[in-house]
Amino acid sequence: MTPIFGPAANLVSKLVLLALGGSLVVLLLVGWIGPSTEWASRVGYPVEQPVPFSHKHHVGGLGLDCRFCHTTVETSATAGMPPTHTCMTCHSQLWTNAQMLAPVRQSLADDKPIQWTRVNRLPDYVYFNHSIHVAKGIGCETCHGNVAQMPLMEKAHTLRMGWCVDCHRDPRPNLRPKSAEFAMGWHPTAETPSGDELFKQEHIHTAQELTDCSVCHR
Amino acid sequence: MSRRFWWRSFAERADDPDYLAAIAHEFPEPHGEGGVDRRRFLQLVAASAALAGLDGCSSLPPEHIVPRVEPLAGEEAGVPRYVATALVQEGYATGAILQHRMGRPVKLEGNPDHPASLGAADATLQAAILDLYDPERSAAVLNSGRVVDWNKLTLLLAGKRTDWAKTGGAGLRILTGRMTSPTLAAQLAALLKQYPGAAWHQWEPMSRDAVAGGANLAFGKPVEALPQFDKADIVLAIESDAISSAPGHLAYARAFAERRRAAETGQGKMSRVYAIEATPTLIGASADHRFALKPAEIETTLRAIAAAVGAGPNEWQDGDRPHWVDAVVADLSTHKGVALVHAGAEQSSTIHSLAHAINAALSAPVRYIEPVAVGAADIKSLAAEMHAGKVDTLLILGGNPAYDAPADLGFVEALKRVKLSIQLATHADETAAVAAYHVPALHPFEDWGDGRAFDGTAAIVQPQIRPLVPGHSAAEMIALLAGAQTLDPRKQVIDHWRQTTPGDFDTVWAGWLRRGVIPNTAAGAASVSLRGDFAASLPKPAAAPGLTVLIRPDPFLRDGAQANNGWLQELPRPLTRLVWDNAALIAPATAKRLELGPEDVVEIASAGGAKVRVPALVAPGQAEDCVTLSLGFGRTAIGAVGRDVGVDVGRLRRAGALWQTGATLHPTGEHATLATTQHQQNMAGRDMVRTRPLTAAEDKHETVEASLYPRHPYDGNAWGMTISLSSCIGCGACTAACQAENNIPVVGREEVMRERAMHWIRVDRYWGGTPDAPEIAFQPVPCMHCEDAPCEVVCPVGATTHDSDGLNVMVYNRCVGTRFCSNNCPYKVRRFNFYGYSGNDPRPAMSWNPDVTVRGRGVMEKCTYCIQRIREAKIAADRDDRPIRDGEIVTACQQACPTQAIVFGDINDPKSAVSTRKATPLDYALLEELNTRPRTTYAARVTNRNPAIAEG
Amino acid sequence: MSALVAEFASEAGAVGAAFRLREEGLTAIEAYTPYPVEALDAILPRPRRALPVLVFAAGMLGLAGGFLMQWYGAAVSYPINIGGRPDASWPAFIPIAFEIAVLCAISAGFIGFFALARLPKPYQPIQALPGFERASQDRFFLSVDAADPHFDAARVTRAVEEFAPCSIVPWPS
Amino acid sequence: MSVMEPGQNLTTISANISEETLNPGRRLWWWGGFLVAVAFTALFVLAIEYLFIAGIGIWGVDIPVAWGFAIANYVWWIGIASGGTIISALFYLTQSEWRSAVNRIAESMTLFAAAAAGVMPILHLGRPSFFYWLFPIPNTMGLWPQFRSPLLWDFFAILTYVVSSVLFWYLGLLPDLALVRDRATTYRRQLFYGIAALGWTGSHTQWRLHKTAYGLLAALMAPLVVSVHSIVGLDFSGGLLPGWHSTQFSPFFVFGAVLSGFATVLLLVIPVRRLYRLETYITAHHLNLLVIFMLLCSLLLAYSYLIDALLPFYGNDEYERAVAIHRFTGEWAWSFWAAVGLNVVIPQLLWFPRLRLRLWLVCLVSFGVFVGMWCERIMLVTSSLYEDFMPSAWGHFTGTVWDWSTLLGSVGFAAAGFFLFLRYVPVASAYELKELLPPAERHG
Repeated sequence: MTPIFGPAANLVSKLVLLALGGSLVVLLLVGWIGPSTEWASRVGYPVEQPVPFSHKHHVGGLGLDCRFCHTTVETSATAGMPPTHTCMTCHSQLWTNAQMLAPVRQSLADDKPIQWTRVNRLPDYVYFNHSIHVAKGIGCETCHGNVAQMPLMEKAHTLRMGWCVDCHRDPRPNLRPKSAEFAMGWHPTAETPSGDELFKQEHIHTAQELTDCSVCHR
Repeated sequence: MSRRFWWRSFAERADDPDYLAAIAHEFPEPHGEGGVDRRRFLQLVAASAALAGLDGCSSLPPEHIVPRVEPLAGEEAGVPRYVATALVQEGYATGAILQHRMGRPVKLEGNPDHPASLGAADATLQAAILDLYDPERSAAVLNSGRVVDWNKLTLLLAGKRTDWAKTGGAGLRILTGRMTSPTLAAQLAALLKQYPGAAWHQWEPMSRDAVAGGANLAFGKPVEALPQFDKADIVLAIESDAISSAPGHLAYARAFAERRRAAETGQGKMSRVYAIEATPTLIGASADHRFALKPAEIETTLRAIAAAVGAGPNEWQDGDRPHWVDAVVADLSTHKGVALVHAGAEQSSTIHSLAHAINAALSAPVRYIEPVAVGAADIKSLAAEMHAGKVDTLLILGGNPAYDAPADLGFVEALKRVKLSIQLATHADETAAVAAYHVPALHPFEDWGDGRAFDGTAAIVQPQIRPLVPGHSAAEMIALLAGAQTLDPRKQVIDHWRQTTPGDFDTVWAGWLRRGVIPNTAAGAASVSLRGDFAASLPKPAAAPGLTVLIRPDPFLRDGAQANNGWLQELPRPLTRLVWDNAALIAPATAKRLELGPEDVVEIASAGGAKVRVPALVAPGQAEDCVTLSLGFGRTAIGAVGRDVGVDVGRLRRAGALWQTGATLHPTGEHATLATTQHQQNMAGRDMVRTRPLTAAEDKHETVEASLYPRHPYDGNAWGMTISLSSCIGCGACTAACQAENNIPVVGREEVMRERAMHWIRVDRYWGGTPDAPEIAFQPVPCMHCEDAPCEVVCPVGATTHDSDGLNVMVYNRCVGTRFCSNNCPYKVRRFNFYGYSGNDPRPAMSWNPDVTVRGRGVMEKCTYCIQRIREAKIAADRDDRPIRDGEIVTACQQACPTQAIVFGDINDPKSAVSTRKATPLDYALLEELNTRPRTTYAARVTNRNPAIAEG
Repeated sequence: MSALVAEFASEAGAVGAAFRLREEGLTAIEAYTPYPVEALDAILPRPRRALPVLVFAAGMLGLAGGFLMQWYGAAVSYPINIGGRPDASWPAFIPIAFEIAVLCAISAGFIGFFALARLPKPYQPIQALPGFERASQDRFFLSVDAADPHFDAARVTRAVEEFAPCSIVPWPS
Repeated sequence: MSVMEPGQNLTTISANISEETLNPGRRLWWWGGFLVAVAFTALFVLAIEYLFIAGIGIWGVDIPVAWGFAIANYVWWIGIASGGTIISALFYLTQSEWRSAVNRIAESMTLFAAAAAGVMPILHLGRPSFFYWLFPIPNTMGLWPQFRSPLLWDFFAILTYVVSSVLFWYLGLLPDLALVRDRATTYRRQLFYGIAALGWTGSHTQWRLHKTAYGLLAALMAPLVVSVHSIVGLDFSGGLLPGWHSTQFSPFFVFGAVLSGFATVLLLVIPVRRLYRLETYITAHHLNLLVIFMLLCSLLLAYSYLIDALLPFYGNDEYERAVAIHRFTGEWAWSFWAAVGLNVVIPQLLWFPRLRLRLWLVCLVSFGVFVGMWCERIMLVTSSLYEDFMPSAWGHFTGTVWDWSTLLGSVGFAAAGFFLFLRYVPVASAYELKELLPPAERHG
C-alpha cells in the first residue's frame, strides 16, 4: 500500500499548527487591545452637530468661561446645556444673518429646541456628577480635553471605567487649584500647590472610598 | 407593545375615529411570557444566537441633548425640585410634595406642614403618581362611544343654557362625590342660585353617613369627632379605621404609634388598646386585646359598656356578655379623661352614637368640630327623579356611579333615561359606557383646585405638569354650565380665595402654594352635649341574621377608582397578603362548619337577591358567621391593568345597607387560586418577630461573634436602620414608597403566583395564638445590609459588594444572574428579573426615576437603603466640606411611614436617632445566630395586656 | 540503500533479533510494533526522559501563577470588600490554583508528547515499505540504519535470519 | 473468568476492532437510535433558543428557589462523566488489565456527558451572553472575577476537566487511529484517519513517549476528577443554607458521581458489547467487576445519605432539622425517596451472583441509578431552598415544560454524540487488548 501523504504534508501540518497558534494569539490581542483603541472608543473623532459650534472660537478665541453656557456645572450632576436664549444673547447682535446660525434663529422663532448630539456619553447605569468633581479641583480639561483646540467637539478620553478608576485610585496628579479649573491648556507652575497639598486641603476621600461601586452605580 | 403605540400621541388619537375600535381590540399584554408570543418567538429563533451575542457589545447608539429654548426660572438641570400640592381623595385633602426631576414629577412625598400628612404618605396617595402616567387614561371626549370634538359639547351646552335661563334650570342635575372644595362648593352654590330649578346631589361610595348619623343620634347635630390618641392611655377600637383609612388616618397613626412605642423610646406611657371587631383591622392587629364579635354582638356589648360607664340605662347590661367586658369597663372607668372609644365608618349609626355616649361619659380626649364636608341631596332621590324621567341634563363630576352606586337604585337604567348625561372621569369607565358624553378629566397633578383636610384645614391643589392628555377639570365644567366668561380653573380658584382673603392676596397666595397649606383654616370647635333622650331614641337592636356579609373597601383599591393602578393591585393586602384578587374572608370555625377548603369558590346571595361568586379565604380573627368581601374589584370598563381583576361585590350593596347585609352562602364546588405573596402564615416556632410584655424585665442578650476573620473596620459613616415592631401597623406605605422611588416594576398576577414579586421591602404578617383569637404581628423586611454578607461571597463576578459605608451594594450592570446570592440570603430579600419586567411595564419612560437604574432582564436586585439619596447627600456635604447631618438622609420607606417605625442613619454617630433607637434593650437582629451582623435591626414588639383578662 | 528492514510475525522473533543485533554492537536500531513491546525497552536506546520534568514544571508554574493571579486580582489590582472578608483570603484561592495547575500540567504533557515525538508528521518515508501497514496490526519491523559505524549488511542479515523473519529488505531499495 | 476469550491473536484483534469502524454496513439500530437522539437534540436546541429569547422566566425557578433544573442537570451530567475518567485513569494507574476493553467506551461517554454538563451553567445564567465575565481576562473596566465564589472554582474545574478529558481521550486513541488508517481501503478513510493519526508509525520511540505521556496524564486525571466533584459539592456546601452547609458534601458528591458514572458505563457497555459482538473482549468478568464497583459506590453513597439524614438530629440546629424532615416528608420528598430507592436499595439486589448474570436486570438497575441520581440532584437543589430560614419567604417549585425539555434534550444531545463515536472511532483500544495477549499468542 502506498502512503497517501507526500513530504509536503509535513510542511503543511507545521503551517497549520502555526496558523492555529498564531490566530489564537491575534484573537487574544484584539480582544485585549481592541476596546482601548481610539477607534473603538471614538476618541478624537469630531462629531457632526446641527450647528457647527466651535469651542476653539468661543473658548480659545473669545475666551468665554465654561460656565457662561454650562451654568449648572458647579451645582448639579449635569453641566447643563445652554438654552437657545443663551446663544441669542450675543447672536441677536452678531452674525445675525450668518447661514451657519440659521438653526439657532429657527429654534428661537418656532420655540423648538436645538438637538445637539452627545459627545461624551456614559451608559445609563453610570451616575457621574459634575459638581463634586469641580468642587474638589478636577478641571474641565482633565476629562474633556483642551476644548479651546476643538473646532468641533470631540471625545478626549475613552471615558471607560478603567480610565475613571485610575484617577479615583489617585486623583493627586489631576488636581488643580480652584483658579485653574476652567482654564484650558493649563500646566502647573512652580508656585502651584502640589497634588498632595490639594488632596489634603480638599479633604478628598481615600482610594478605597472612591473606588466603591456605589460611587458611580446605583 | 401596541399600548405604547397609542400612548405616543393623544392629538392624533383624538382625531382618529377608529381609536375606540383600537381599544376594543386591545387585550392585556401577558406579563408572563416576557411579551413573546409564538409568532415572535419563531421569528426570533433564527436570530437569537446573534441577539445573545449583541448583548455583550458595548457600543451605544447616538444620543441627543435637548436644552430648553428659554430658560425656566428656578430650574437647574439635574437638580430635583419639590413642589407642594394636595390630593383630594374621597373628598378629603391630604398635603403632598412632589419631587420633580428633569422637569417632571417622579415621586410623591407627604407634606410635613399639612395636618393630614405630617410628612407621611399612604399607598393610595403615593400610587397617584402612577395614575398620572397611566397610558390608558381617557384622552378624548366621547359621544356614545365615538370620539367627538370638545366644541361640539360646548355648543350643545350653550344651547342648553338658553333653555335653562328660561326654565330656571329645571331638569338640570349635578352629581358629585363628597365635597370639601371651597371653590367648587361656592361655584355650585352660585350655579344653584343662577338656576333655582337645578339640584346638586352627592354619591360617595366610601360613605360616612353612619358617622354623621351617629353624631345626630348622640348630639342632635352631625359634628365630627377627632380622637386624640396622643392623650389616650386606653383605646377601645370598634372595628376602627382610625389608623388605616379614616380621614386623617396618617395623623392618627403617628400619634397612636408614639404611644405604642413608649417602652422603647422611654417617652410617655404606653397605651393599652382593646379592639372589638367582626373582621380584622390594622388597629385590631396592633391591639393588646382583640375580640372578634359579630356585628349584633358588638352592639349589645357596646350597650353594656355604655351602661356600665353610666352612659345608658342599666337594662343594657342584662343578658350574658363576654367574660372580658367587666375588665374593659373597669379599665375605661378608671381612666376617665384619658380613655377613648373610636368606631369605624362602616359601623351603624347606633354604634357610633354609643361610642359618642361612652366618650362623653368618660370625658374622653376627643375634639368635636363642625363638619368639614359640604352636604347635598343624596343619590337615592336623584335616581328616583331619573327613573321618573324628570332629569333632562345630568353632569357627573368624577365618580363612577354606574359601577359603584347601590344596586337597588338601578342607576344604569336610570342613566339611560336622562336625555343629556355628561360624565367627567379619568378613564372611559362603566359610567362612560352609558352616559351620553364622556369628558376626559385632568389628573389632580395637572389641575387647579382646593380641598379641606379631616380637620378642616384647606390647601390648594396646583398642577405639577402640563396636561399629558387634553383633559378638563370640574371647576371648568361647572363654569361651563354657568356660562362664566372664563373657564380657566386657576381663575376659579384664585377668584374664590381672593374674595375671602383680606390683605395683599398675591403674596399670601404665593405662600399658600409654597407651603401647600392655607394657615388658620381649620374648622372651629363644636360644643356638644349628649341628648337627653339619647338612650330612648336608639333603634332597637335588629335580630342577627344567620350569616352576615360585611362589605368593606379594599385597603388599597378602596372604591375601585384606582383599579388601573398596577402598584396598588400588586401591593399585598396587609392582613391577607392577597394581590390582584379579592376573596370572601371566612372564620376558620365557620369554614370548618361549611366544609370549605381553601380557595373554594362560594356563591353568596344577599337578602336583596344579588349573587356573587368569590373564592373563600380562611381568615383567622374573623368573627364567626361573618363573611367579609372587599369592594373595588371586578371593573369591566377600565384599562388593561384593572379590567376583570377580582369580583365586583358592590352589587350586594343597597342604599339602606351599604356595609353589611344578611346573606346565604353555599359552595359551588369550583376551585380558584388566589395570588398571594406569603405562603407560610405562622412563624413555625421561630423567633422572627419577638414580643415582650411591657412588664417583662428587659435584658438585652449579647450575641457572641465567632469569626475566623478579623472584623472589617468602618470608620466613616456606617449606615444602619432600625424598625420598631411596636410601631409598625402593616399599612404597606413603605412598600409603595420603595416601589415608586426605586423603579420597581409591576410583574402581574401570573408572575406573583409564580413567586416572582419584586418588592424590595416586604411586610411579613404572622398569625400567632389560636386561629379564632389570633395574635397578629407585622414585620417589614428590607435588605439587612449584613456586614458579613453571605450573598457577596458567592457571587462569581463581584456584582454585589460592600462599600466603605458598610452598605451591601448591588451593581446591576455587572450581574450575570447566577442567583446564588439569593439562595445564600437567609432573609430572602433579593429579587430577580426573570423576565424583562421593566421593559414590559406599560408606564411611559418619562415616569421612571432617572436617578435609579431601570433593571433589565436577568439581573438580581434588592433594597439599597436608597443609595441614590445617600450619594446625593454625600455629594452635597462634600461640596461644602461638612459632615452629613443626622436625618439629612431619609430612605423612601422611612419617609412614607406614617408611624415613624423606620429610622435610618449613621450608627457610628452615638447621638444619631438610629443609634439611640438601637440602644434600647428591645433591639435585636433577625437570625442573629447566623452571624451575618445585619445593619438593619428590630425593636421587639411590646404588648401591654390587661392582667385582669385571661390569655386567649 | 540507507537501512535494512526485517519483518517478523511474532514479538519473540523481533525481540530476539533486536537482542542479537545489540550484541553485534549495533545501536541505530528502530522497531515498529503494533503495541508497546516492553522487552525492547531494555534493548533499544531509550529516548530522552524530558516529559515528566516538563509536566511537573508546568504544574508548579500553573499553581504559582494561578495563586498569584488571584492574589493580585483580589488584593492588589482592585481590592473590593466582599462580605467583610479580607482582600487576600488565601484559603479561598486554593481550589482555582489547583485546577489551573492541573490544566497546565495536562496541556504540557499533551503538547510535550507531540513535540518530543516530532508529531504531527503525516508523511513517514518508512510507510512506503511494502507491507509496512501491518506494523500497526500484526507484524513487527526492525530497521537497522546503515549509518551505524558497525553496520555491515551481510552480518546484519546473518544475525537476523536465525529468528525467521518474514523478509529482510534494504530500504530504500 | 478471564479478561479475554481464548483463540485471539494480533490479526484477529486488529480485524475485529477496526471492522466496525471500516465497514459499518447498514446498521438499522444505529440509524434508529441516532435519529431519535438527534430529534431530542433538536428539542434541546429549541429549548435553548426560547430561553435566550424569552429569558430564564420560562423555567420554574423563582424566589426562594432560584436554582432549578439547570443546576441539577449540570451536577448530574458532570457526575456521570466521572465514570469514564475513573475507569480509564484510576484503573490504569492500578494496572487493572480488565479496563483495557471498556475504557474507550467509558472515556467517550465522559466526553459527551461533560459536554452536556458544560452548557448547563451557561444556560442557567440570567444573562448567558456575559458568561465570559467569569474568565479573568483583561478588560476596560479593570475588573476581576470574584475568586472567593465556589461558582468560580467550579467554572475553572469544568474548564480543566473538559479540556483534559478531550486531550486524554485523543492521546489514548492515537495508535488505534493509525491502525484504522493502515487498514482503510477507501481514499477518503485513509485521508481522514491519516490526518487524525498525525503520522503515528508505532516506532519504539513513539511507544515509549506515549506510555510516559499517557501515564502522566492518567496520574493527573485521577486527582482532577476527585477535585472536580469536590468543588461541585462546594457549590452547595459553600452556601449557608440548611441542608447544603455540610462538611461531607465533597466526598458525598464524589461517591454519587462515581456511582452514576459506573451505572452509565454499564448501561452503554452491555448493549454495545452485544451489538458489536465484543463478547470476546468484554467478558462476563468485566461486567462482573463493573457491577461490583457500582455496588461499592452505592454503599458509599448510602453512608453519605445516612450521615446527611442523621446529623441534623444529632446536632442542635433547628433549621437543619426542619430541612431534613422536609426532605423526608415535604413537597419534594418523592425525589428523596426515589434517590434512596434507586441508588441504594435496589442495586443491592446485584449482590446475588445469579442476578448479576442477568444482563437485562443489570441494565435495568443501572438505568434506575441513572434516573435516581438525577432525583438526588434535584432533591439537593430544591429541598434546601424552598423552606429555609424565613418562614414568610417559604415558597414552592415546579418544573415547567421548558425545564423538562432542557433535561431530555440534553440526554439526546449526549446520546447523539455517543452514536457518532460508535460509528467513527474504534470502540475498544486495540493496542491495549493486544498487550493482554499471552506471549504465545503475540503473533500475526
